[in-house]
Order: sequence, then C-alpha cells, then structure tokens
Amino acid sequence: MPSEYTQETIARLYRSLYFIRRFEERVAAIYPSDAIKSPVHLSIGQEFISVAVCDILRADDVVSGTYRGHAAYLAKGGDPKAMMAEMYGKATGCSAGRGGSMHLIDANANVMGASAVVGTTIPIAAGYALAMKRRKTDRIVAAFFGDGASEEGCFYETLNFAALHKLPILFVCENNFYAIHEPQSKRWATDRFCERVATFGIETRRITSGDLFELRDAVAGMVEKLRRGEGPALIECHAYRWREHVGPNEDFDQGYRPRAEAERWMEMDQVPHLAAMLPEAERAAIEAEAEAAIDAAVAFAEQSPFPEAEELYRHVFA
Amino acid sequence: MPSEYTQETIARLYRSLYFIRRFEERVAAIYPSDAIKSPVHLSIGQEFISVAVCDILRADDVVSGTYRGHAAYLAKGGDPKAMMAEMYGKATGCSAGRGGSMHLIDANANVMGASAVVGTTIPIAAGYALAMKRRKTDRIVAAFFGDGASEEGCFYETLNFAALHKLPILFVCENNFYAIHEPQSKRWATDRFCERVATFGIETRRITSGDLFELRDAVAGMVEKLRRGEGPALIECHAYRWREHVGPNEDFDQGYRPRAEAERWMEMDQVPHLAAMLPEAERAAIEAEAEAAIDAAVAFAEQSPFPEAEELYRHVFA
Amino acid sequence: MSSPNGAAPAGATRQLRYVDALAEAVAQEMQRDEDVFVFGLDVDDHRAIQGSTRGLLERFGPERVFTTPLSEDAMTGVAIGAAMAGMRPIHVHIRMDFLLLCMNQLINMAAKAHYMYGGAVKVPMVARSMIGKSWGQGAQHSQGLHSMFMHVPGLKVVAPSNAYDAKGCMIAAIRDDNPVIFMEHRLLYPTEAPVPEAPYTVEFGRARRMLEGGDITVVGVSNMAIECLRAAELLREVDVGVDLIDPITLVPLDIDTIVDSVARTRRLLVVDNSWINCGASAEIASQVSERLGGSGPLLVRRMGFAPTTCPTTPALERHFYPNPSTIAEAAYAMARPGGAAWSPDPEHARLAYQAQFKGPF
Amino acid sequence: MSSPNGAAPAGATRQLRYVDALAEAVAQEMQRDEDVFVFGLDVDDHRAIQGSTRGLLERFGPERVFTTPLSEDAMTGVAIGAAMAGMRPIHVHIRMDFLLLCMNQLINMAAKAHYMYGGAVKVPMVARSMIGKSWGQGAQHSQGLHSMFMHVPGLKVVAPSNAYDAKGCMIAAIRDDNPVIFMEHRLLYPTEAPVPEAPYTVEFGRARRMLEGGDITVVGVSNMAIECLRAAELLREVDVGVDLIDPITLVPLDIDTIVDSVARTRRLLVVDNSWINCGASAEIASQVSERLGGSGPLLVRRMGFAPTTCPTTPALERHFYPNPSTIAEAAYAMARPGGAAWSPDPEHARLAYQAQFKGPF
Ligand SMILES: Cc1ncc(C[n+]2csc(CCOP(=O)(O)OP(=O)(O)O)c2C)c(N)n1
Ligand SMILES: Cc1ncc(C[n+]2csc(CCOP(=O)(O)OP(=O)(O)O)c2C)c(N)n1
Ligand SMILES: [Mg+2]
Ligand SMILES: [Mg+2]
Repeated sequence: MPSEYTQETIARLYRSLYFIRRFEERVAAIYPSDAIKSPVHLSIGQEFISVAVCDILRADDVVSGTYRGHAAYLAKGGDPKAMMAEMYGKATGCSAGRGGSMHLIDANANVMGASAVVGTTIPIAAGYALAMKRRKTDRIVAAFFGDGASEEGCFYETLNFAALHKLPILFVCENNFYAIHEPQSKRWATDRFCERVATFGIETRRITSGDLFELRDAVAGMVEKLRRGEGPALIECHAYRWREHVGPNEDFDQGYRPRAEAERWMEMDQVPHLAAMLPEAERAAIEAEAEAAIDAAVAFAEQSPFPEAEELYRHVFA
Repeated sequence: MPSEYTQETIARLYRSLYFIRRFEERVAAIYPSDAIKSPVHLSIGQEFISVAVCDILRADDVVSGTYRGHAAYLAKGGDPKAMMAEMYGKATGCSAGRGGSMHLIDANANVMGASAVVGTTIPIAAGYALAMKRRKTDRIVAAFFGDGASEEGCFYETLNFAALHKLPILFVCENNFYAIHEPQSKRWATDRFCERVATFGIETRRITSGDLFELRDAVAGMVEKLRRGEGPALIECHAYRWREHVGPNEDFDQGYRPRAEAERWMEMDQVPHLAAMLPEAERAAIEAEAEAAIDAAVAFAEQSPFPEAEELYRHVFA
Repeated sequence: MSSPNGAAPAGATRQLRYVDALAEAVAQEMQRDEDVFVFGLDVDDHRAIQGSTRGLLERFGPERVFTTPLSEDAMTGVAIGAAMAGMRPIHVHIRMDFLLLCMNQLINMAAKAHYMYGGAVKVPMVARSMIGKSWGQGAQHSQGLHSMFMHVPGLKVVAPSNAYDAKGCMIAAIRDDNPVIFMEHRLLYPTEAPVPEAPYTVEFGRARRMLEGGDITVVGVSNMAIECLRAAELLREVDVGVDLIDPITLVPLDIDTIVDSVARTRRLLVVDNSWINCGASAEIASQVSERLGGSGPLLVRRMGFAPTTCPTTPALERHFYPNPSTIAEAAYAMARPGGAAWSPDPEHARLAYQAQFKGPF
Repeated sequence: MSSPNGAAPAGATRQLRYVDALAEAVAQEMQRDEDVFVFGLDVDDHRAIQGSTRGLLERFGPERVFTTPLSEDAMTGVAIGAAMAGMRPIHVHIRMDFLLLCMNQLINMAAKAHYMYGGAVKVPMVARSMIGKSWGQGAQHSQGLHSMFMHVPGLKVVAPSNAYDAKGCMIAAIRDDNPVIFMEHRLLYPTEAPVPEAPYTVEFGRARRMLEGGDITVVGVSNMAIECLRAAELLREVDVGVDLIDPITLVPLDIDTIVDSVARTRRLLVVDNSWINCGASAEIASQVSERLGGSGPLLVRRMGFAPTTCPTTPALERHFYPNPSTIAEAAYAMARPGGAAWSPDPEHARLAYQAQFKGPF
C-alpha cells in the first residue's frame, strides 16, 4: 500500500471496515431467531468497496446503494441504530419500519433510499447529480450497483445522459461475478465492460486486486475531476460475495460455485490486512468501540416499539 | 463502384430504388387530398439502405422495419397494392386497415410488423432470430432502426442477448442525425457508436459515403458470416432525411436544419447515380414498369372498400 | 371555483386556448420557483409540443428547458432523483402510450418512495402526457392509461377538460409535493375558455358540475366531459335533463359530488376516455353502487373505448370512441326505460361532433 | 370440471403441490410440443424458481430452458418475436412487480400485434409471475398488477388458486394462441390438491363455485379465494351461508356465474389480491351492478390491499391484507345488516390464517 497513508487514515478506514463486517456478522447471528423478518443481502467480503469510496466523499456528497446496501449505508455514516431497528421492523427504523433491509435511507447522512428492483436507483442517482449541478454546487453522487444491474437498459440510458450533461456522478459497479446464482458467462456477451462505458466519454477504471488502498487512490483522483465538473466517471471493482445471495449463511454446498473460487478473496480479506497495519492498542480500541456500538444498535432495535396500526395509513401522500 | 457488378444486378437494384422513390413521391402527391389519413414518415433520401441490404437477403430471410418503413417493406418485396390500400385505410390493406403507414406488415414477404413506439421492434427481431436459430435454419433477420432508437435501453439489452446467444441478426442503424427535430448533439454523449457496439463482440461497420454499392458489399460479407452462425453484426449507415419528420413536405424553412446540410446528400443521390449506369432503353423500361405498378397500387387502394363496422371487433384475440 | 361553463371567473374576460393555458401556467411557475424545470423529448424544438411549451426555452434557457435522448425509462428516474433532491421537474411525453416505458420508475419508485422511506423523501414531479386521437393515431398513440396510475397508491392523476382547469391544475400539480400524472388530450388543445391571467390553482379533489339536470347523472372524463356536454345539448330536444359532472382529478376523486347527484337521479352513466374494463369508469360505478345500491334500484352504465385495440382507419375508428350521439342515445335509454329508442337528428349530431383532427402533426 | 374442493377428478387420487403442478404442466407441454421453451432469470438454477421449473433443464436441455441477463424489457420483446415466429415461449418472472419493466412490450406490442396487423401474426406466449407476501417483501415484491393487464384488450389474465387449476390453466395458457399473463402466488406454492397425472386443461372463462350458500356471494381472486374459504368456515359458526366463487381467469371473465349467484343473494363481496381502486374488484362490482342494480336493492362491497404502499414490518403488513377474520366480519355485516357486529373467535381465526411464510427465499 502507498506509503503516504498515515496511521490516522488507516485507523479511520479500519474503523469503518471492521464496524461493517461485525455489524453484518451480528445480523447473521441474530437472523435464525427470526427477530429480523426481512430478506438480508449481506455484503460480507465486499465492504472494502464502500469503505474506500465513502472515505473520499464529503459529508454533503450523496451515496446511492442497493438492496445489498448495508455497507454503503454504514460507510457513508448512516445511523446504525436506525438501521438495525429498521431490520427489526420497528417504528424507530430509518424507514419507520416500512422498508426493511432492502430500503435503507438516511437523509441526514445523504444516503439515498435503496430499491429492491435491480437497477432502478441508477437513473435516480443521476437525477440527484443533475440537481447538484443545476444548483452550482461541487457536491457529487456515488452510485453503487452490481454487475447484474449493469445489464438493465436504464444503466446505458443513464450513462449517455450523465455523460451528455457532464453530471457529477461516480458510478461504482461492484462486480462479484454473480447475479443470484447465475454466473456472468450466462449473462454477459463479453467482459469488455469498462471499454464499453468509456465510449460514452466516461473515464473508467477497473480494480481487480481487492486492495482497498488501490481502489481509494483511484477514487480520489476521479472525485477531484468530478468536483471540477469534468463529467461522470466509472469504477468497476471486482469483489466476491462470501455468503448466500440472500440470507445469513454460506452456500458453497449449493453447487453453483466452488469454495475454491472464494478462497483467493478470503485470503485478500482487507479486514485483517488493515488490522495488521495498526498498533495493537489502537486496533483493540477501535474494535471495542465497534462492538459496543453494535451492542447499542441491537439493544436500541430490541427495545424500540413496533409501529401502531394506524401508522399503516401515514405517508401515502406527502 | 466495384467492377464486378453486372448490369443485371444494377438493373435489379435500380428497379427497387426507383420504385420506392417514386412510390413515396406519389404518396406525398396524394397526401394533400386527405385520402391518406395516416401519419407518413417518408424515407426519401434513405431508400438506398433498404435496397442494398434487402438485395443481399433471401426471400425466406426476415426484415424488421420501423414507422419510417416504406422502403424496407418494398425493398423486401412487400406487396405495394396492400401497402397503398393500408395507407388509405381500406379493408384490403396489409393490416386490414388497422395499422396505417406506421404498422406495415407482409408475412408472405417475411416483413415483420412495424411499431410506432421507437425501438420496440429491436428485441422482437432478436426473438425472430432466436426462433430461426433454434430451428437450425440458416435464415437471418435484418433489423432496421434509427439513430434515436439506439438511445433506448432495450437496444443495449438486445445487443447483449443477441451476442451472448450468437443470434443470426443484422442490426442496421439508419443514422440520419436527427430524431424528429433534435440533432444528435443534444442526444448523444459521443458518436463512438460502432466502437461501443463492438465491445459486445459484435462485428460492426460504419458507412458514411451514401454509396449503395459500398454498403451492399459490406452487408454481403456480414450476411455470409451470419449464415455460418458466427453471431450478430451491425452496420451504422449514414443517410439524410430529405423531407419533414412526418408528412409530405420539405422542412428546411423550419430553422432546425439548414438546406446546406442536405445538399451534399442530394448530390450523392443514388437514384440518378444508378440510372446513369444503365443503357437508356433498359432504364426507361424499368421506370415505365414502376410507374405502371404504382398507378395500379393507387387504383387498387382507391377502388378497395373500407372495412365494415363489425370488423372493429375482429382480431382482438387469435 | 367558478367554471368556464358557468359565470366567468372574476377578471377572466380573456379567452385562452387549452394549449396556451398550459404554457402560461408552466411559465408562471418557472418564474416563481427556480427549482421548476421542463424536460422531455422535443420540449425545446420549434413545434414546442404543439405549442404547450412555447416560449419557455427563450425565457428560461436550456438549463431549465431541455430535450432528452430517447430514454423514457431513465429520464423518469432522473426526474424522480431531481425531485427527491428538492427540484420540481416537469417531464413531458408527447403521447401517454410512452408512459408504458416508464412504469417501473413511476410505479415502483415515484409512487412508493415517500411511504417506503418512512416520509424521509418527497417526489414533487409532474409527468405530462397527451392522449392522441384520429388521423391514424392507432393502437400505440391513442391510449388513456389513467386507470393504471389510479390503481396504485401514491400517485395523483389529473385530467383537465378545458383551458381554465388546464392552467389551474398545472399550477397545482407543480406545487404539489407528490408525483402527479397530468393527462392532456390532443383534441382539447385548440379549445378556448376564459382563463385569468394571474396564477391560480384548481383544487384537487373537487369535481365540477358542468350542467344541472334531474333525469340522469353523467360523468365525463377528460375530453369525454366535452363530448358529454354536446350529448346533453342533443338530449335537450327530448327534455332529458343531465346532471353533468367533470371529476377534473381522478386521484383524489371527489366521489361525494357524484354520489349526491346519483342519490337524486338514481341513474349513472360514466363516459371515460379509455377502456371500461378495470377503468376509471369501473371505479366510479363501483363506489356509487357501494354507497347507493343498498337503498333501492340504481341504474349504472359505463361507456368508453370499444373493447378492442384502436384501429387506424377512420371507417373503424369512428366506432371505437363514444361520441355525442351514442352518449345521448345511451343516456336517453336509461332516462326513458319504457319509451321507444331514440337517436338524435344526424344533422344536429354532426354539428355536435368534436372537430376532426387533421394531420400530419 | 370437478374441483379440488368438490369430488376429486376421475383418477386423481394423487395429491400434488401447486408448485409441482406448475412444473409438471410445463414438462408435459414441452414434451408434447418442441416449440415450447422456458426462459427468464434463474429458471435454470438449483432453486428452480422455488421448484416450479424443477427438472426442466435436466430433461429438455439449455436450449429450451435458459436464464437471461437482467433485461426484462428486451427479454419480453424476445418472447414476443419468438412467438410471432411460431414458437411458444414461457417467460418467467420471480415477482409480478418486475412486469412493470415489461409494460411497453406487453401492452404496446403483445396485446396489440394480432389486431394491429390485421390478424397477420399471433403472439402465443405465457408471462409467468409470482406475487410475494410477508417476510418483508414490502413495496416492490408484493404487488398484484392483474388489473393493469385486464384493462387492455388482447391479453388473457389467469390466476389459479389451487394446484388443480394451476396445472390445467398452465397447459391451457401454453396452448392458447394469445399472450397470457399467468399470475401465481408465493403462498399457494406449498398448498396441495388432487391433480390428475395426465395432461388436462382448465377452460378459460369458467368460474368455479367453491361453496354454495344463500346469504351472500363472495368472489375471491387468486390466493384470496383460499382466504375466503377460511372466512366461510368461520361464518358457519354464525350460520351465514356463503356462495363462494373463484373466477380462476380474469380475462376472459365468467361474469354470468357471478351474476346468477348475486341475483339470488343480492349481496356481493369481492375480495381481491390487489388494490381496490380500478382493480379487478371494481370491474366485477361494476358489471354486477350494471346488470342487477336496476332490479332492486343490491349490496356491493370490495376488499383488497389497504390503500397504501405495502409496508415491510409485520406490525403493519398484518393490517395491509384482508384475512379470514376481516373477510368474515365484512360478510357478516352485509348478511346481517340489522344485527350487532360480530368477530370470529380469535382462536378459531388463528387456525384459519394462511401459514406465515418464513424467509429467506
Ligand atoms: C429488475 C429486477 N430483476 C430481477 C430481480 C431479482 N434479483 C434480485 S437481486 C438479483 C441479482 C442482481 O445481481 P447484481 O446486480 O450483480 O447484484 P448482487 O446481488 O450480485 O450484489 C436479481 C436478479 C430484481 N430484484 N429486480
Ligand atoms: C418510445 C418513443 N419515444 C418517442 C416517440 C416519438 N418519436 C416518434 S419518431 C421519433 C424519432 C426517432 O428518431 P430515429 O430513431 O432517429 O428515427 P428517424 O425518425 O430519424 O428515422 C420520436 C422521438 C416514439 N414514437 N416512441
Ligand atoms: Mg453481482
Ligand atoms: Mg434519426
């Protein structure tokens, strides 16, 4: 990793990375109790992408995640209490219990609402970016989506529009090679993805190493240009989903993908990698702090009330 | 033009080209009489594309045109009588009076039905191609569409699917630089169109000369590979729409495009170009034959009855 | 609020066309609120969507009035995102049929966002679209799809039938904090009404009684309200009094005004500018039946598109739509069940017909 | 045709689950006609769309059973094109909500092609989709959008509520020369019924009378037919006789069977698996009112989704759907207008509830 990374930066990155990993592991641990009656799509193994991207963003920048959006929500500073309460279906949830794991939102942290219909938030993120440009700000939008989402026509329509209007939007494709159980070979004619996006006049970068720092450096350069109004950029970041598509468990026994495929990625796991870069005491402090915050989020979720029946009729219209 | 073009071939091409040009000029002449109560999108100036492509196709190959589809329909051998009757709204029309100029079809000539919703027929054409491949034939589909249609997401979705399944489909983009009155500069982030399509693993070719023979040669090579099952190909062919977007008149007085832009194309007009390659007698014979056929089509349309009221309820369900 | 058919609104001596009323409403709101912008295919060309966006580009510039690629789906997402970010987009479609390309964004996101995110975001956008008719519009340029949007909670649906309501509803739609499906009709564009110059809103959820009569309640949606008005004229010849109601907005729907009328007439004819099956006419007929059916005999009938695809040839299209004659005949049959069937004098009927539209356009 | 609730069909001693009946129907038709193929996201994975495509890949191979990219719009076009070319595609969607991505192709092309082209082409395709419920399905994984398809001429709409009809309707849908919207319900998948092994069709346009009773006519759509059956059990305690009708197919709709029943009971309760506004319940209520309203008092009521977006938390979702208790209460109030309100014994009601679905899935 590049030498100019200060211990402070590494600590900040580790704090976010460790917190997300442990938060999702806790969700997985709670899941069998049925306290969380919501389809959970864990990002375990892919968190480094959200952490690297969001570390470059400002508080007033906007992030658009997906139904697999726990990492983006937390990395951007979304409230963990409200998130856990949302998964529990409580009135104190970030969507007041109406959205669950697939529809997280935190307006204060500038985390856009997520959608359970793949691809739908890509043009919506561009709409946010258009608003920022019209208002002459230098705020930007980072739009996360999966390799499968890139197959939807609205993705190409959005690329063309965003490039045509030089919108301040960073497209982040988390390429984990699968859409549910379907490998890319059954969905993509070729993997010349970045090359294709570049034909819209969009700067692209493909990160295959799984290295958080390499990704962060690439994002940093792109974000600078985005703020200068040079138009959209796209990063295709390879990663691997360690758990089943939806739910808390591993699924290597299901036969659609071999554990061997995962091992390379598990060895690359950025959590221990960053941990090892920190002095023992600092690492321990960060981890203790994270565990406490997660405990607090779970306690908050458990103690929060369910919404009252009449809540059903609120918020149909603004 | 390449020497190996025999007089017979040139005569065949001219027959088609001249017929289409004159047929549409007749439609334009009739239009002010209000006998044709249908929005007509004339292809005048662009006919050479349909003529060149369809000359390479076999009778059992399929063509998919657009609402600007008079040329593709006629070039593929669609019945001119049924077409003119359709524009008149007569019971003898190719769509029994239910479709008008925008919904031409001729199943016998393997001309697919056209749509008035831009882009919709592109994936449908791919569906035809899928059926041909599954049935182990060497028939192919030629799908015509405009530069504007290529902005619809379903176009990219179709490219990916067609390339993934190596479908026998030739995509023909008639790039006339406008969508209604909107120039490409307001719609395309870049014009790296063929380069983009190629990233799907699709062979592409861009023809900017307006030369019918250059286009035909390119198509011939691609169609051979298509029949061998090598997967889809795409041609972007530049051309210019001489008349208004919809309706019979010129529109250079409207201010959205200068006549100067058109002049280069009018000089390149392939009708007189091919005419000059033929002996006077043969040319005259071809033209006389065409005029007679057009007269016959108009007479047929005029003499045909309108559908009876109860026809309204037929064909809702098969 | 007074109606163009009733006394002219205070100071509204000026007659304005529906199409110009739309353009004026948008211009006034763009002037008032710089977050309002207009985009969609061809909004900035010299035709200006048949004139309904006339002058906007010149006045407000290309950042607030711009065309788009042919990408209706993503452009709808862009509108939603810009609205969530606090702007007030007006997304224009030259035909309502093209909204079928935007259903995922309109139904799965726009309609649901405010609720799904617990009130954390709003989607103040207007989706303008025009219903086409005649001159070979045919299957894909003639649909009135309002019932699809009425079906889903979270969308407002507006269908003004005259220039006065067009301006008032447009201003109300732009100021509304919810997604509004704004339905226009091509054949209404040239129709004139007294329209005040100053900005005003037509309140959503308040139907207008266009005519008062005791024999039958007729509800006309969008341009069918005008066709019903013509039918009512024909019915005067046979002394059938029509209580004619234009709902103006379909969501929210002012069912009380309709129910009050039917409570008196016990006869309801709903004429919609779409198919009957699961249409707005089904909803209105059902609500009235639920509320009044128990208290005695109730005559209910619906008219709309023929249960077919729209054909292009005038020979068939003529029979596809309700018209003043067929509406008058149906109403007469309901109002005078005993009597012999009656048809209006063809000559009078001809005069009552909506001016045929002449292409190209 | 005998019903799973009536005497078992000849030779149908075998009990089969709804999900297996679907897979068996498709397998038998693929065997019979090599033009039939199945495609859509995940149809070929080990989960096999919750088992409803189980075994097809192994038996018929990847050319006839294949997944697709996430491109619902274009894939629908591909299905239409293949159908026009003479094949019989079955396009599978794991949720009905995703059909909103396909509306342009389904409504503007599939529904209209046969008519718009004067009968020159046919579109024999089946669009299978599943309605989700509970375990946080929420706003975008729970919609029943059948009324949008019922609204547009040219589409058939099928909603089997039991394994017997699932198999018979699927075979009929595959053999039909028109586009068929085939609506399934996730919670019906595990339900069993006697299902003959040999191929058979359930005729479209013939409703099934699931129960005979004289006090009230109840129509239940899709899985609501089952909820109504449970409600009817509860109503036995208070001697309210329910004439329960499952329309099975919504287009074509067997309105005569419903009208015949209401002509006797003069009370109609329609319970739909969707919103009420412009829904299937509105259409059924309207047609019955049009035909019977004139002849005397008629009690009509509709139940369906609450007029809100579907929330994920069980605390609210519980109140979003009609259930056996609320259906029974509504029916009782209609059947015994004078009497005091009644609610079923909570204990009995609990037993009658549809088994809660447990994720993940
Ligand atoms: C439009 C749409 N089609 C299908 C689905 C079903 N589905 C849910 S997640 C998913 C896979 C998406 O894959 P990708 O975009 O790569 O994201 P990942 O799950 O791998 O993070 C699919 C197909 C959906 N929710 N929405
Ligand atoms: C989906 C859709 N959007 C918009 C329109 C309105 N419209 C009709 S033709 C046209 C232009 C299409 O341009 P192009 O594809 O380049 O074809 P051309 O007319 O130039 O031959 C447009 C926008 C439409 N019919 N369908
Ligand atoms: Mg993926
Ligand atoms: Mg063009």
